[in-house]
Amino acid sequence: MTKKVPLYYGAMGLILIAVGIFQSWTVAFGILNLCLISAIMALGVNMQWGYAGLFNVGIMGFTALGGLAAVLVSMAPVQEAWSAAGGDLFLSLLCLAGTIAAILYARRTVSPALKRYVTLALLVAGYFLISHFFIPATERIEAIDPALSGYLGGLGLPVILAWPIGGLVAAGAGWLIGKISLGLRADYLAIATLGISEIIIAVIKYEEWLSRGVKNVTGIPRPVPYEVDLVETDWFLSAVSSLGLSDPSAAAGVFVKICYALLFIAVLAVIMWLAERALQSPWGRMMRAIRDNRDAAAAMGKDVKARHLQVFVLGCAVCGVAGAMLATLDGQLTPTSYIPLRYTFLIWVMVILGGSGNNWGAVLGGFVIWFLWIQAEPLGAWFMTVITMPLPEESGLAQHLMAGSVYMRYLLMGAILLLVMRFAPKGLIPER
Amino acid sequence: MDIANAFALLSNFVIVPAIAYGAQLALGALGVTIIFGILRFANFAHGELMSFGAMAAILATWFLQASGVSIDPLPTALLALPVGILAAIAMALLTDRFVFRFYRRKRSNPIVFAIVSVGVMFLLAGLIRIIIGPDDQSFSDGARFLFTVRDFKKATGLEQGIGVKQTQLITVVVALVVVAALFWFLQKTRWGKAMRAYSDDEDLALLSGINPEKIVTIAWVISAALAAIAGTLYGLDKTYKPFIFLQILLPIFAATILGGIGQPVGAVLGGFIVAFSEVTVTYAFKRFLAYLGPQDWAPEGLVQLLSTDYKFAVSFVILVAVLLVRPTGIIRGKVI
Amino acid sequence: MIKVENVTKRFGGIHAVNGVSLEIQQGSITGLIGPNGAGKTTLFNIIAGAFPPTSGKIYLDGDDVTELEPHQLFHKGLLRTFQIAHEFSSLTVLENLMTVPGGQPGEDLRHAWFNFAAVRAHEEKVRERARDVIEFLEIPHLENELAGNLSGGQKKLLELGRTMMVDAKIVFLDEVGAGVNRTLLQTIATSIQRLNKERGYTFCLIEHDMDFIARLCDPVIVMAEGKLLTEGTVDEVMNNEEVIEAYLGTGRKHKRVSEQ
Amino acid sequence: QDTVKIGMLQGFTGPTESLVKPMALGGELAIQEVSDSGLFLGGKKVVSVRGDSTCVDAAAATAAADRLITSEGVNGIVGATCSGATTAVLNNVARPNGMLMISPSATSPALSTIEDDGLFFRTAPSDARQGQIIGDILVAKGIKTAALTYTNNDYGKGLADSIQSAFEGKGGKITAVAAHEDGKADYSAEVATLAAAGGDILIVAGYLDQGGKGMIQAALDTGAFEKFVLPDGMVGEALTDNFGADLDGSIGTNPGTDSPGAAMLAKLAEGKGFKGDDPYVPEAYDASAILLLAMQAANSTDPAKYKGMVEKVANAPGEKIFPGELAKALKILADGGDIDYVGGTALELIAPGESAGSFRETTVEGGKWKTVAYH
Amino acid sequence: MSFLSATGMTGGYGGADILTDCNLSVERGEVAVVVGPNGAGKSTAMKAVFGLLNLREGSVVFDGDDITRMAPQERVRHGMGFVPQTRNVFVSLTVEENLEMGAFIRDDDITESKEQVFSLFPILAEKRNQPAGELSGGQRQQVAVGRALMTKPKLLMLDEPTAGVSPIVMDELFDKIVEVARTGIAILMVEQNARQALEIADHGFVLVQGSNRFTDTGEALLANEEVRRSFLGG
Ligand SMILES: Nc1ncnc2c1ncn2[C@@H]1O[C@H](COP(=O)(O)OP(=O)(O)OP(=O)(O)O)[C@@H](O)[C@H]1O
Ligand SMILES: Nc1ncnc2c1ncn2[C@@H]1O[C@H](COP(=O)(O)OP(=O)(O)OP(=O)(O)O)[C@@H](O)[C@H]1O
Ligand SMILES: [Mg+2]
Ligand SMILES: [Mg+2]
Repeated sequence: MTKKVPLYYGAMGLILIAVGIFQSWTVAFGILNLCLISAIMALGVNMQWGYAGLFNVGIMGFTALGGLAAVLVSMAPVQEAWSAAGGDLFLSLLCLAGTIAAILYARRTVSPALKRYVTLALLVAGYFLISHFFIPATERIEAIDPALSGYLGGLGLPVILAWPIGGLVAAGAGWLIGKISLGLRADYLAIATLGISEIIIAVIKYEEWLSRGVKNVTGIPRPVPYEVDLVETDWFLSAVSSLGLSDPSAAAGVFVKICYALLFIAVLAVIMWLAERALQSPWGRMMRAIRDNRDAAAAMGKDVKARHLQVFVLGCAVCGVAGAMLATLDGQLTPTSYIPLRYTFLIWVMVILGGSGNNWGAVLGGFVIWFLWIQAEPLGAWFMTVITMPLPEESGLAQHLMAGSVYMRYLLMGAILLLVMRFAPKGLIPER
Repeated sequence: MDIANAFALLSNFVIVPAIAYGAQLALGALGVTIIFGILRFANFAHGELMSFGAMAAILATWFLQASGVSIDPLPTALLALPVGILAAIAMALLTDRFVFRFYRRKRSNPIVFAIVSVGVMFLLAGLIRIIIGPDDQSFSDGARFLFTVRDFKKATGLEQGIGVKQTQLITVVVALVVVAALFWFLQKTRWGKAMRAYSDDEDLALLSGINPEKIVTIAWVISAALAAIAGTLYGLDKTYKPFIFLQILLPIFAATILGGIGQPVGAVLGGFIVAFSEVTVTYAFKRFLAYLGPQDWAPEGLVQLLSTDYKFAVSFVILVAVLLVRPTGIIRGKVI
Repeated sequence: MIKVENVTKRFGGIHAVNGVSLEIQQGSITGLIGPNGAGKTTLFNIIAGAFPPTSGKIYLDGDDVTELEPHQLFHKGLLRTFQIAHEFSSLTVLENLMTVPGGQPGEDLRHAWFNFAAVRAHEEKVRERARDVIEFLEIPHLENELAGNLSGGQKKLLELGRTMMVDAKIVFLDEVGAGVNRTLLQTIATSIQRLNKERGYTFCLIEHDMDFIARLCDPVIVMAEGKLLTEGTVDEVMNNEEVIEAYLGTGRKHKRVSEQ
Repeated sequence: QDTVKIGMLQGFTGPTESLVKPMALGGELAIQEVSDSGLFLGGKKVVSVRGDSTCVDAAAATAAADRLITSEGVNGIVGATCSGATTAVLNNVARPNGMLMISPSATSPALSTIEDDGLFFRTAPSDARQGQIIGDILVAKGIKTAALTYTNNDYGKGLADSIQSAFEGKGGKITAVAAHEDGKADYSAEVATLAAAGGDILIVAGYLDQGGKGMIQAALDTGAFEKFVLPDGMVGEALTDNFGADLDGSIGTNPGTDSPGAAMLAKLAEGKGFKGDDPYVPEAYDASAILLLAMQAANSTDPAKYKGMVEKVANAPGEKIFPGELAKALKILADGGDIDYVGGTALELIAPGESAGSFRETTVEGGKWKTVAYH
Repeated sequence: MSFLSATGMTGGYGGADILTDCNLSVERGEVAVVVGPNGAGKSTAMKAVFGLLNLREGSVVFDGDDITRMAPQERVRHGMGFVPQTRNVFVSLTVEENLEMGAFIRDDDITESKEQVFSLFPILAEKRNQPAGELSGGQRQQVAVGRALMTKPKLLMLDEPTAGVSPIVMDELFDKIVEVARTGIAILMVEQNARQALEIADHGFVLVQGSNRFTDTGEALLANEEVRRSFLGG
């Protein structure tokens, strides 16, 4: 069984190489980069589901937070926005802190009978106080050149920093969400996280002062050189010609993708090392014990709630890192693109297909499914062409079918998923 | 003070739409809850099954319309509904036979079923788009309204009117009838009890001489029939479009769990709670209050608790709150 | 050692435990018996922190532990087994046992990641102890079997074995004997006695096998319908009219079928 | 090589799937026409290669574009459909590879200022322009107050912003703005909010087969609004087919011209079994057409060479070219002449490479669209 | 040929064989008891007889028919009833519904059988409308046996029916088992309360590591010194 691991990975590598040879190297590396990001996401989910049995269907939300972090870290600050509304924003933040402090203080001092009412009263008062400063401030920010800016911008730091920060942001959100909803049973946790992730997306979509909302933030700076600059750089051109390549712009495309790939591989390697180390240690054993039977684990002295929270936060952080990486690769944050099908269900398919509970499996699942997701498109067209071959070109049915060929993506994804699940139901690389 | 107008306003913008929307969610949730409760997995393909049933009904409706059959003032689609139901059942049984049965025999984890159902969802989504295309299809005919806002205003002389659509009424009635029938079936009949027994413990059901395949078949037949009905009624009320069915799956699941998994009554309750909370919390009470307040007075702002931007968040917040207080859902449901 | 004060637990309308007060003496092996549904398991669950009582208080060595969670009680030296075996089904028997000890450095991620040597050293010790327990339970051939594949009785043994992985102060055993072979049960009884004498464990056990109770327990507490019925030595209890009527019955009257 | 490939990169799956179907056919109609003429670059064939930009998934759009360019080896791209996907493809694939894109439907104002190395064009006008026009129409009709709802994406939001600022700049008042999400089951809450705020008319900046339709449905059902302003995404037969006379009195605007080109295209399309006047179909046709004509003018399929020709073939001076006359245009260009492509949209490219935008104002009468004026 | 005779059963759960050449048999109106150490394969043997395990070798003959290849639910219809060792009640069904499910294959009136079960286990009558999942361990066991009796089987198979049952109920259970047997039903049960069980047994089988170690009458096994020492706890 352990022999399978190098075998599968080797096969995956060969397939990517084949894509490079038969389609093109940019396509191959483009797929590889997203495979790597998908693999990281799958690792995060595997921590939660595979180690601890936490059914998180809110992956999309944490990925999006990572993406938001990429914007907030790397974009240049919008000075007008800060000068127009920075003060009020700061005041509303102060009010928020004040409200929280007041509530905490009140809960400690007020008699238990009154606690709930005092808290509620403070909450309402705080809400109005905060909105008093906050709403006008955001309106002013959003009014600044709405077609191009209309938001606060970011910190203008190198985008690489956004990756760990994206992890931290997602971890923070995960902590909050975990605190509230980890008490729920597995299936309810699912629906709660599903809802919460939708709420996160909604915030990113509607709070334009923060993220430009649906108007999208484009042009997130890159951690790697731009192709257009490369083709004008001497060392690159000389390297290209010394390698005997004819087309410098194609070479630049591949080069940039390779740079990304190296960065991503480094991140994946670190996360993988940590994940494997944790899983193979008594910590991993404890997590599996909790997953199998939480009552018994609690009776054996394991703090189930704290451990669940820990692993949940870790998993969310990993998804956040992946989200930041994805936004970096895309070079933009498009809130409307966060849909559960792509960012939650697809990731789940990766984990299950790869083999939940097994890190190597999850990573492999990330590779295979992303590859299929992308290649389903040309495959679908090819398939329809083959099917309609015997029909005369003018036949209505043939035209109808050809028009439907783009929907073969769904059909093929479904079919492939079902077939693999059928013939390797425990995943390609089972837990043990 | 103008209570009549205030009430008419509220009915028209809150009560009637919420009831209709709630009934639609309820019908969907009923189908989901059956599979969730009996076969113990969240069937993500349910939305597409609704779509598939509706599609078959539409094709049949077109055929009927083309051959001049109609049951005016009711929509012809009702006549075509059996075709949709049969198609959905056939599709459900087919997927069960070729997909789910395998995992059932292997006793896979419910999550595996859920993931597999995602596969079926993809498959059906592709199939439906290839057959009928991705476009909007409108197929409703017959009278649209039971009474319109204009009729109402004319009849009562009020400033505000209430409009009720025929499909809204049909949906509500169907939802209520179905929930009663299902409740009776599961609680009182032999096969109903056998289904609950099966959902508890398949092995033991086997030991009691219950044929598991038959239980599964019944569950799929009920769920698929409900899906076709819900899909068709939904399409009649709005329009039919394949893309929408993925979207309404979310509130449907919320309704299912809110009500308590495996509980038909819960599904209906859940549907209405989701619908009402979405509509009321985000409703702008400005004009309502203006009617209630003194003459010529109106509140300054919109008097809206929450922007409609976050309306779906309302149902999820309620869902989470309810689950924290009462983890089994409103009506004690099953936990996988 | 353990003091239960006026504890009540309601499930809906049912009073599973109804105003029970009792004490378990340090160093004793206390038996808890009573008809099915008397509330014994429920009382265990309350003491072990699985859920809080509707009213009443629990004290451990004089401290109020009513609100503590099971894992906190474990670290105070209170262990329990489950009537319906709660094994970690995807772990092997050895791993099941090795999971038990508290305070393992490897359960802290910082050590798991960056302090491998310490983790490994500690693992060796834990493994050794787990092997001893396996030896004791007479299941060495099952060391690497997944716990989910064990037979009903083997799971109960594992349940008992877990309590032997740490040095407990007090152990609550909920029907360890049910489904366990009688010959093996004898051995278990001996070792309970030994742990009690040599290591000073306090035991409280629920059991329906009266021979087992008679052999081990003093005192014996009898519960019925959520209440305390009586308490005393084995002899006192076994001859108590109420106990006989509610629990023990008047004796065996079975005959072979074919003889009739 | 003997065949030239054109990438048809559109949102075939996802929220725009129904809009895209005829668009792609429209784009391919022009390709077919050029290919069949036998005059293109000395008799080369042209084929279209489809790629799915999904509209919402930047990563998938990028991957599809990557495949089209580097694996299929297309020489130009018609696409993408949505502004978000277009931006992603332009930044990540087209610019780096020096590939030229002409989008028929990405209308976000932000695309006007994007850095494109001269590689990006669009045959649809920016939304900013439409906002102006709607503001003018409303003021001219004496409408003082309006409620506004938009589909919650970059298109809807951008359009809503420009309508609001234009209308309010001319003294009108927007009573309330509410976004609506596409593909939701129910829109009663949004309509209720807008109704509470009131207004003479409801502006629906959405899609006719999506949330926009749902909003109108809910507004009509509850009697909240009786008249609507329907920007480009809402104009289409499907809407009037569905609501009929209930929409009477509503105002529509969409890119369109009184030039005979539109009708000619509609006729051409009819022969091929789709509707040439569906939204963005003429734009798609024109996008393909000017792409190929630019190649012809430059006598090259290398984007770096023909990118400078796009504006030249689209604008005056030269012989006016209408749909169906591509063969003629190819011939003129081959002979070194000049053309002014008019096409289905009376195309006029302004800096920085987008359609100036001529809009058609329509109104619904007796359940049918009636053209009122051109702006 | 006995009423039930399982001969030469060999097989397991996919890995190594758990059962090797295991034989069990019982006559109408008789009680046969299987005893043995934990993990000997007693439950496995029961499952094999009931068709829940794929046998590699061996055959099961019941009431004159070879049923080796028959599906479990078919065996129920043929008159076999089974109470497994664990997971033997429907936890979310009420006690009464559990009993009704036991009678699922019967088409006649079941009220009388129900009353019989309730009079045998009075506590169940009290809790008839409570979900079985909320019952105590012993109460569940009673529901499980009651459920099996509702089938009116010709052969009743019980896997440790008295585990966790209070002494008084255990006595009654054994009495009832004898009573049931007297009506002409064959009873095959696994017991760890082996001494009491062998007292009422006509036949006993001592299973060790999947094969028969001793097979004799109940009395003889009770008298056998080695059996007492190694398996019955002295
Ligand atoms: N979760 C629950 N919900 C409702 N009732 C319960 C629950 N748990 C236990 N009960 C009820 O409480 C009573 C006591 O149950 P408990 O399990 O404590 O009995 P017990 O003394 O351990 O019996 P046994 O010897 O059979 O194990 C029973 O009548 C049972 O039905
Ligand atoms: N599902 C299973 N998969 C693999 N092995 C199993 C499985 N169930 C039981 N076994 C193994 O088969 C052997 C016999 O188990 P069985 O349950 O038949 O024992 P038993 O005689 O009933 O014991 P007990 O008295 O403890 O119930 C045991 O060693 C057990 O580990
Ligand atoms: Mg108990
Ligand atoms: Mg057993």
